[in-house]
Amino acid sequence: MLLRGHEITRRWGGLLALNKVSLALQRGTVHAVIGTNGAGKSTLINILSGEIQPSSGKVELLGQDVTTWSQPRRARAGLGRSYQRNTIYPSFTVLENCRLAAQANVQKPWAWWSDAQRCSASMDSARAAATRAGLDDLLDRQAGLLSHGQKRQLEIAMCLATKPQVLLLDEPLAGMGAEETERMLTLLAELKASHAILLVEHDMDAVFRIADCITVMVNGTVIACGSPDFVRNSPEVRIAYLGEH
Amino acid sequence: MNRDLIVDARGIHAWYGSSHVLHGAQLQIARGQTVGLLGRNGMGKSTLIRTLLGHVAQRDGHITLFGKDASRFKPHKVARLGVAYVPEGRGVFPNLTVRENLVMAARRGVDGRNDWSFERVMATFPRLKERLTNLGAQLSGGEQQMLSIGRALMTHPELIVLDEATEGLAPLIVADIWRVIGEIRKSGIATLIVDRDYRRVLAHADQALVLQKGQVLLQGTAEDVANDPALSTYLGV
Amino acid sequence: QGLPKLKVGLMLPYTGTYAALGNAIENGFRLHIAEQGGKLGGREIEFVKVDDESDPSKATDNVNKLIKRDNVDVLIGSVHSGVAMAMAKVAKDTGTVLIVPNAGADAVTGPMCASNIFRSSFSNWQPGYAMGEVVAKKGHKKVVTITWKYAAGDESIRGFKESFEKGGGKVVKELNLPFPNVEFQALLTEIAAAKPDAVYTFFAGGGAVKFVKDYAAAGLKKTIPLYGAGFLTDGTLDAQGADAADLLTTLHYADSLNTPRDNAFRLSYAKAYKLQPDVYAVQGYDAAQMLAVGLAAVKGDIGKKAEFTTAIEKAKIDSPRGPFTLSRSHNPVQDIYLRQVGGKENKLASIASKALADPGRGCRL
Amino acid sequence: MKSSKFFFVAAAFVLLALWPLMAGQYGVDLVTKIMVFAIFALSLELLVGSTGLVCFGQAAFFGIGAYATVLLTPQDGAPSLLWLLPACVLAAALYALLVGALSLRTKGVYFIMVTLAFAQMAYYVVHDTPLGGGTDGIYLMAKPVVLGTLLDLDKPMAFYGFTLACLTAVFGFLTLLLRSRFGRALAGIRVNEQRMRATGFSTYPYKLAAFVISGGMAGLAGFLFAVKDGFVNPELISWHLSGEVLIMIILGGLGHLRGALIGAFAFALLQEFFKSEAIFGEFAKHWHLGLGLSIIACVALLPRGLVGVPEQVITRLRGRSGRVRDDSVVEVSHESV
Amino acid sequence: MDLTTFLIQCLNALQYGLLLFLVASGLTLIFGIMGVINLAHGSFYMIGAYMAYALAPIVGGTFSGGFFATLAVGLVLAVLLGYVLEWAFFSFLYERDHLQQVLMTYGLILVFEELRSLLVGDDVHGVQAPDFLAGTLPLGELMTYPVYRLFISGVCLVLALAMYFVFTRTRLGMMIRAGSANREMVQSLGIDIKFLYRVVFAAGVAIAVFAGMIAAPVSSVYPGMGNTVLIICFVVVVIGGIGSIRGALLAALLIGVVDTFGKVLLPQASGVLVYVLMALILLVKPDGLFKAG
Ligand SMILES: Nc1ncnc2c1ncn2[C@@H]1O[C@H](COP(=O)(O)OP(=O)(O)OP(=O)(O)O)[C@@H](O)[C@H]1O
Ligand SMILES: Nc1ncnc2c1ncn2[C@@H]1O[C@H](COP(=O)(O)OP(=O)(O)OP(=O)(O)O)[C@@H](O)[C@H]1O
Ligand SMILES: [Mg+2]
Ligand SMILES: [Mg+2]
Repeated sequence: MLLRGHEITRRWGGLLALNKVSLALQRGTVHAVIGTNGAGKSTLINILSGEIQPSSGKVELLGQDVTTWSQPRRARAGLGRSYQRNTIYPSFTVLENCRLAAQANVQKPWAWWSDAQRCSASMDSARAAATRAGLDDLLDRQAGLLSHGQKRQLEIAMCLATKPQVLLLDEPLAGMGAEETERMLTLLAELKASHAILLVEHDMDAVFRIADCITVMVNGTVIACGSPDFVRNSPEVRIAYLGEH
Repeated sequence: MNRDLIVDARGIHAWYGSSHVLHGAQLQIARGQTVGLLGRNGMGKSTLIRTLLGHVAQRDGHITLFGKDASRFKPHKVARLGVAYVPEGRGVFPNLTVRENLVMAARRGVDGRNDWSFERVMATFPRLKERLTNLGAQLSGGEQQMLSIGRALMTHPELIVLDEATEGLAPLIVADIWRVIGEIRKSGIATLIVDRDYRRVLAHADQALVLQKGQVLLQGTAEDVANDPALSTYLGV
Repeated sequence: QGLPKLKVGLMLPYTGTYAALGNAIENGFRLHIAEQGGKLGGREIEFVKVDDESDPSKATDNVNKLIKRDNVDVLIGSVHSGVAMAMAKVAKDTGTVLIVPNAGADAVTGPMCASNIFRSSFSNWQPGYAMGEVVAKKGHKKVVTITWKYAAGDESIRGFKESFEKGGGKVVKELNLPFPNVEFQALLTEIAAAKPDAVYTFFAGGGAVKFVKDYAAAGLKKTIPLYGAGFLTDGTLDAQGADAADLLTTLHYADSLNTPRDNAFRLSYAKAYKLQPDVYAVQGYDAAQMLAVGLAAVKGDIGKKAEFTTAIEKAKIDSPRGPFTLSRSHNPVQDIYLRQVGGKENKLASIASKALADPGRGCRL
Repeated sequence: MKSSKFFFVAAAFVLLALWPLMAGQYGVDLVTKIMVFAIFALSLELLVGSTGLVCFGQAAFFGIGAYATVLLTPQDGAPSLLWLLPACVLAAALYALLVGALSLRTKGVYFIMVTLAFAQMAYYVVHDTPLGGGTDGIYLMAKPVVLGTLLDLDKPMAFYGFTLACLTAVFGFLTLLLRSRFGRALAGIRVNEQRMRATGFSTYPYKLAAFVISGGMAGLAGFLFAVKDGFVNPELISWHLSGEVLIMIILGGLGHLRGALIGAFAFALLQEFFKSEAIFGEFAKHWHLGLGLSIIACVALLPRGLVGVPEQVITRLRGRSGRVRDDSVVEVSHESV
Repeated sequence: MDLTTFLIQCLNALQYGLLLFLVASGLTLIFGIMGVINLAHGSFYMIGAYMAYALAPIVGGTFSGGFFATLAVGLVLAVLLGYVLEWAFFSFLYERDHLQQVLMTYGLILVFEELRSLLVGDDVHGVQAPDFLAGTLPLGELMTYPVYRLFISGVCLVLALAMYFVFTRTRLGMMIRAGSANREMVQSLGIDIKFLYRVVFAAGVAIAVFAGMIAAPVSSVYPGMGNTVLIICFVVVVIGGIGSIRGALLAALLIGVVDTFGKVLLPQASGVLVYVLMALILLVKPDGLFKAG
């Protein structure tokens, strides 16, 4: 049990974006969260990662209650997330984007005399992450000048560079072409072994291929949760979300 | 030159700063036609589109839109010819409410059409109806996508350009979007589609072309392209 | 004569709020030199100008520029008290002769006084003190004072208070507002509420214009007489128009002294510059006169500091404002006039205080 | 490119070191002043250019450093530089700590205005209360001495040397700082703070640290200014000065330490130029006009500030110049120099 | 203080607040809504005041036009000025780093101040209020209240309402706001953003100039008057919440109250109060009283 959300509720003014949503992530599994647009998936990720506070409910990371922890603190404790809308450093090179992410694990802000580029620890994990996300031939390209799909790949690379134990991925496949999608899925399969992964995605083929467990949300409430087959065959889910998939 | 070609672009080159992205790409769209634009990430699809729309300052080549030479048109002139744009990354106005986002765009078509009324957009995307007073920034990814499409429709275009318009939309909505695209097509509006789900694209399009490193490698009717053995290699599948 | 040209450094505001004053002073100064045929103590005069922007934080640099770059023999400046303070310091350190043609900061001829520092204008204390006597004589008992919260204002008010309370009156309220804020309405209301017998004020430039207009507009002019240090109505009458009519102010100069000396001066000034002189022009003119006296005594060899100084100290400067001598601390001992606004002029009403000398407190000379 | 930058900076400092040999007394004074402002500008560059925190109250730290110098100097006898200098820097840094701790809760323009607000508070404290000697300012009684009279700051040359040493130290320190992990983190915060937090950086302490360091450096500049002039007054804290130093670094080119250096020199020298009667005669009194126009020209022609000039020239020569866009510069780690 | 005094002070506060809004209104447009950091706002205001002074005799004399004729002429000139300025100095800045605008407008301040000095000189001038507004009303026992100040308040309220309506209710307003967020997309909707912004900028300048002309009779006309109002204008816009006209109005009124009563009750601190107010408000509400709209 790496990450658990317990009865998480979030209101935006009148709107109940999340209503008593609970879920748990184990190492070695991909837990998919699917649901209609505006169901609250990103909000859920934001709350789990500490970007916003829940109106009520608890978040547990590695067994301890982290509801009151700040986002950075959770991140340092091994929680990594990617964003649905690109959130990168446009003016830096791809490599620097990853290196900076990796630096989070070896911050040493007081070491003002030592050159960041010489910090092999962060450099290596940055390179590794970039390669895994399939950006190795774009390392010196300015991130802001990447194509949309390439930016999406970078988004993942940065997330990996921090070497998290728990991955919260918000629509990682969105905007990626067929080829990159393939790579990403194999990558996720690899990571699965050593990580706990929460995957928010609208690409059903992908989801059904790699998810071990699926939670379906509609307008802030969980309407179904279980194995892919169970979800695929549940009539509510078909009506509310899948359609004739 | 073929009269009812509403888009006729030939020998298009485009640069970003010093990097040369499009190398003599071409693209034709006839009135009411649906054209699919395929290619891997970073091959120049969006660039080709943005060049047509006049957003890429550094460009060469001949662009004819609705019979006018638009090679050097500014984006707003292109738009006024009746071209609507749904950009990748949605481009909704974060500081305007949903309603404002739509209202500010509303415009009669060049032929005076205004069948895409506010109500009709609401009917197409009921989800937006509930969020009318949200600022654009306060929408979920998918909601923003819907808003972007709705906004484009409310300008009553002759040609609507959809760059990854279904990104981040739930399967049901996606199905809806394709339905809408079908409708649009029936109502005689031309569409240029970029979408990662190339099967669907090919299924809906009349014409299709495949971009590779800024050049058009395949071009023809959707069937031909679909049946072309090289296709899978170009798309890397 | 073998002696080279004498370099005079004019450090005056040529930009910003005080630009007009700076120009008037320079005009006055040049006028006297011209009258002397361009020579003082037999030496040609060469001018070097620096715009001090009325910014004290740049003052030291600007003075150094004159002293070190242009190595001037004499410093003339400035209008803004803070700037003058900086100049005084440098003058004191370097021993360069400094003549202050306007800035009224008491300290310049007080704690900062030095044998090589002179002032041709006034100390903020002087007009205030003189007006205090006047107001007391007029039999006013309760007075409210109002000014900007800055040194010049405070010093003027202090001068007023000193003599006014000596004369048996009482300053019941000292109103002030942050410099250069010009929203007076609130304080005017306070004045109305306090119902004093009279109001004494120190404002200059744009603030003076607005205050006089607002005071009238608030209807107080009719009910509570307004007295001020001369700058309230100097160079501002055009702008103030009817609202300034009949105001009484004290200063060391007035528009209609009608002495031969003054008439002569006004005539030649008007000839030279196609405009009427004002008190600032006079101060510039007299600065030149003081310099002339000193130089004459040393035959242009300004190196002879001691003689130079004593000459000026002993001299009786024949100023358009009327003759004056210098006090121990080198501040003019001069008649302060009571002036009444009539038309576009500050007409001489009477002499408020004869041969008034600044106490020069804190000066060790 | 990189090496050429180092060459430029090195050359600049060598030139500064040799300057007293070729310049007259005034020239030395002038450059001393400019160097003081260069330090001041560098302190702001750390905030604006490197961290993206546009501080419009920098003069407060400068002024506090200056006032501390005067107020801490005992009436009798000269204090030792060894404690006075640190004390002044500390005073400024402390105020920076206070201001930063509060104002960093806000962002963007709001941050600009809050920092302005705190600066104005400091301004009115010295302007309207007796503490600071009032509106006309106060004098520095005695200049500090070092180990007896090892180095007499009263001598222009000595002071020049001392200032140059400070400038070099500050510049070197910042150069290292900005390429260190701390510096890169600041850069990250500038570009995308949300991401920084998501990857595990507590951005607030980082920003606060930057703010305090910057405040301290401004304090150092203030100290030097006070010792140089021996006279301080409220104008040192006024928003005009905060504005001017901001202008300097933008003029020089944001995001580059040498930009602050160049900016400080350019701004001062432009003023000297347009004020000089030798060149403009009577018109010199309208020097604002010339300065204003040349600033406008800079904005129009130099999108990246003065530091961008070489690159622009190169691209011009390379032809196809029209095709180069302002934002197409890649920011790699060493850009900061 | 007794009741009448208190009431009068309230009136003063209100009146000053409205005056502040008037002076800042041009900035709410150019800075608040267009997002251009316009340090030259004070200069525009100053230009307005000097126009009121310089145009009155010309219009009044040669064309025997009255107060409003002068205003009209001034406005036309202002719009032209704004239009040209935008074309010459700002049109190419939007894509760049915002701080470039700081530099540009700083340059403009210097130029305008110096031109002022060259053309009109450095003297202080007064401007007469039009006769039909010159009167005063009795107030309290000794005081009277100038009608013209009431007139200004009226004008200001009208202006505030008009601006509020245009920017929140009309499509034009929406387009302008959209433009400040994403120019490229606005163009893709068939709107000529360049032209639109040129016009808006001109309008902003015109309003600033208008404010200067209207305020001239009470503020009088003197060198450097622009700089004295600049900061307070930014304070107004920012406290109110950037882009919010409601906010700006409320902020202006707040400042009016604080300043007026501060001068009376806390004279020794009256200088800082406004800034303390700003700091407090922004620390409690980090993006102003009203978030845009
Ligand atoms: N800042 C906000 N203020 C008000 N409402 C918000 C805000 N952010 C999100 N919402 C609303 O909360 C709901 C959930 O948003 P969320 O982004 O979690 O949806 P989602 O499940 O990620 O949808 P999608 O799949 O389209 O990304 C949406 O209806 C959205 O409009
Ligand atoms: N603003 C830019 N500046 C410089 N290069 C750019 C810019 N935008 C895109 N590029 C480069 O141009 C190439 C084509 O980009 P484009 O966005 O057209 O690809 P695409 O086919 O749309 O890819 P995707 O499917 O990921 O959107 C890419 O290699 C990208 O790195
Ligand atoms: Mg989402
Ligand atoms: Mg694309």
